[in-house]
Amino acid sequence: MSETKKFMYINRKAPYGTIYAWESLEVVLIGAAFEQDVSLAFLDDGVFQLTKGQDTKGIGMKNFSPTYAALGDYEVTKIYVEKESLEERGLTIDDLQHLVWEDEDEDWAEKDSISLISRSELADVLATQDVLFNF
Amino acid sequence: MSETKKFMYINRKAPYGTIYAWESLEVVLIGAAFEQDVSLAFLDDGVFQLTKGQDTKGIGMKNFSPTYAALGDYEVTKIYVEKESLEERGLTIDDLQHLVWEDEDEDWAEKDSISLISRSELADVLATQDVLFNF
Amino acid sequence: MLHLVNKSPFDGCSLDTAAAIMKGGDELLLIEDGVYGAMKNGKGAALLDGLKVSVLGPDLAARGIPEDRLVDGVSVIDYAGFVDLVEANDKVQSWL
Amino acid sequence: MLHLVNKSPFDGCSLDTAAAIMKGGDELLLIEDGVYGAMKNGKGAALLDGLKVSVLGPDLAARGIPEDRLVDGVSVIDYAGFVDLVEANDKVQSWL
Amino acid sequence: MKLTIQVNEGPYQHQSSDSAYHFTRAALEKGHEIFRVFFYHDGVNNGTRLTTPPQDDRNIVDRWSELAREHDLDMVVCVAAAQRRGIVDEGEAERNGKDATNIADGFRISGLGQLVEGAINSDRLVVFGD
Amino acid sequence: MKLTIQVNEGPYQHQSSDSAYHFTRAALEKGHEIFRVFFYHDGVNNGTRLTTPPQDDRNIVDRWSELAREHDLDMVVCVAAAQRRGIVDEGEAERNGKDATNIADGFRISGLGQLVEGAINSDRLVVFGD
Repeated sequence: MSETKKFMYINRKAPYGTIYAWESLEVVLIGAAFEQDVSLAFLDDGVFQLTKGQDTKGIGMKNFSPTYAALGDYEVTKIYVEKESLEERGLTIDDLQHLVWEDEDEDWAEKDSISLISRSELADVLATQDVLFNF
Repeated sequence: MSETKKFMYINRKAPYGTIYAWESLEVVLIGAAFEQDVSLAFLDDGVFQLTKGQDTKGIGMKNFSPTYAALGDYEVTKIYVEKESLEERGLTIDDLQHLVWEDEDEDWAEKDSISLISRSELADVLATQDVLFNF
Repeated sequence: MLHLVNKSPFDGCSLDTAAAIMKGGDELLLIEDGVYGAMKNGKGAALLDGLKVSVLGPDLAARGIPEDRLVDGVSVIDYAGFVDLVEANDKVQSWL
Repeated sequence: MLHLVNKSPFDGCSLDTAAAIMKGGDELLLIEDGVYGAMKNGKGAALLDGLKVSVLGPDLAARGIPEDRLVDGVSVIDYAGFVDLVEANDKVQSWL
Repeated sequence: MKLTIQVNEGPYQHQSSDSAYHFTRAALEKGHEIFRVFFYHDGVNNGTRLTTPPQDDRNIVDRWSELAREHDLDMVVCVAAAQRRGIVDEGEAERNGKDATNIADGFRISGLGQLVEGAINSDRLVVFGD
Repeated sequence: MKLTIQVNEGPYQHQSSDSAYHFTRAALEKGHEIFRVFFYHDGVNNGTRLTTPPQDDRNIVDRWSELAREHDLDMVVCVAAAQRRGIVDEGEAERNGKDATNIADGFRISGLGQLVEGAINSDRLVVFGD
C-alpha cells in the first residue's frame, strides 16, 4: 500500500435525481485518508453538482453541496470541469461554487481548486490517470 | 369494477439491460384477466423488445420474447409500433416478430396484431386512452 | 393529458418524445432532474416552444436554478400544484 | 485505456462522450444495451468512425441483432475476450 | 379525486420514492382519496424495515409507514417483484422457506392484480420511476 | 492480473450484476486474481439471502455466493450504502437495533475504504453500473 496512484473520480450525473453524486462524494472523503494523488472530473450532467445556491428544504433531502467546499480541507485540490458540458447546459463558471484550497507551501495562500478545461484537455488528463472511479 | 377502461401499456425501454420490459409484460398478462380494453405501444428503445431471434443463453437470463407471440391468446390484439422510432434505429417491421391473433368472429381468421403508426397517429391513440401504464 | 418528465434533457429522449407527442390542450410538468429541461439556453428550451409547461419549484430550488433562468412563460408550482395539474388533466403519462 | 459503454445511444450521452474523449490507441467495448450503438444505420454508427470497437457477443445475441447488422470493422467478443481487453489496456473507464 | 400511485424505484438511489411521497401527502392534504400505493420493480425495496439511514437524512421507509398509519393507506408491495428482490413477510417466509422477514409496518405483499384493480378503481394513475 | 470489481446496481432491475458476474467468472477461468468484489449503491441488494426468483430464471444472489465459495472471493457490501438500503448482518443488527438479518452467504459488510484499498492493490478496477 506504499505506492501512490493517480485516482480520478468521474462525475457525470445530476444531483438529487439519483444518489450517485452524493455516494461518489462519500468515496472521495473516505479515499482522502489513503493519501493517493486524487482529482475529480465533472462533465455532462455532472457539472450540475457544483451549482451555487442549492436548497433542498422543499424536497426533504440532505443538501450535500456544502461538502464540495470542504474538499480543500481533505487535500482534494484538483477539480476539473469540462467547458463544453457547461456551455451545452447554458451555464458559466460563475454559476458554480467557488472552490478553493490553502497552499501550505505558499504561506496558506488561497488557490482555486477548479480548472475549467476543454473536452480534449480532459481526454489528456484522463490518459495520465491510474484508476478511474465511476458511479 | 363493471366499467371497462381503455388501458395502454407504454414500452420505451430496451429489453435485458433493465427488467422494465419483462415486468411490464407481467402486468399485461395479469391485467388481461380484468377484461379491460387493452393496447400496447412500443416506441423509442421499446421497439427493440420486439426484435426477432433473441437468444439469451450467453447472458444466462430468461428469454421472454416468446411471450409477445402469446399475447393474442390473452386477447391482447392491439399493438402499436411507432414508425419513427424504428427508422431512427435502422430497423424495419421485418426485423420484428410477426405477432398475430385469431378472430373468433371471423371463423378464427389470423390477423396481424401490430399496427405500424406514425408519431402523430400515436399521439391520437394516446389521447383516446383512459389509463397509461409506464414502467 | 398531463405529461411528466423527470429526466435531464441530456439523459435519454423523454423530453424530446413528450414534446413531439403533446397535443393542443396537453400540459407538461418537469420534475426531479427534468427541471433542467426548462433552462434558458439549455438543450430543452427549443423543445418547449408553444407548450404549456410547469416545473416543480422544490426540485428547481434543490438544484440551485433561479427562476429567472427559466424559459419565459414557464410556471413554477409546488406539490399541491402538481396535484391540481393531475386533477385538471384527464390522465397522466410518465415519460420514464 | 478501455472505454465501456452499456447504454443505448438513445439513452443518455455516454457513447457521444466516450467517442469524443477517446484518443488514438484507446479501445471501446459496447456491452448490455450499449451494443445497439454498433448497428449499421443506427444513431451510434457515425460516432464509431475511426475507433477501435468491440461488442459483447452474448449481449448482441440476447437482443436479436445479427452480426451482419453491425458497422464494418467491429469485433464481436465473448466474456473471455472482455477480460483480455481489460488486461490489454492500462485502465478502464465505465461511461455509466 | 381517487388516485393510485405507482412507485418503480427503491429508496435513496432514485428520487422517485421521495417524489411519490411528497405528491401523495399533498394529495391527502387537499382531501383527495388515495385508493392504493403500489410498489413495483425495485420500488418493493421501500418496504423493508431493515434500513438505518444517516441521522441527518430523511427516513424514507418510516415516512411511508407513518403516512400509512395516519391516513390508513393501502400500501401494496408486488409479490413477484418482491420475491426477486427479497422483500418478505411471514406468509412469504413460510412459503419460500426463508428464515427471516423484513417487511415494514404498513406494507402488505400482494399480486399485480392490485395495480390493475387500482387503475380501474381510480380516477388517475400516477407513476413515479426512473 | 489482479482485479477489483465494483457493482453499483441491485439484482434483476439492471443487468449490471449479471455482467459483473460473467466477467468475474471469465477472469477467474483465465487464471486472473479477483482481489475483491465491492457492492456499492443499490449493488448492496445483491447481498440478501431473502430472494426467491422464479424457477425458470437465474438466481443472482446464489450464483455470487457459489462463486465466492468456489474461489474464496472477498465480496464486500458497503456499510453506508447497506444501511440506507437495509442489508444487515449480525453486527449491524445489534448496532442498529434491527430484529432480523438478511445478509447472504459469502458477503461481508465493511467500509468504503475497502473499495479504495481494492483500487490501490489491483491492476484494474472494473465498474458495472447503470
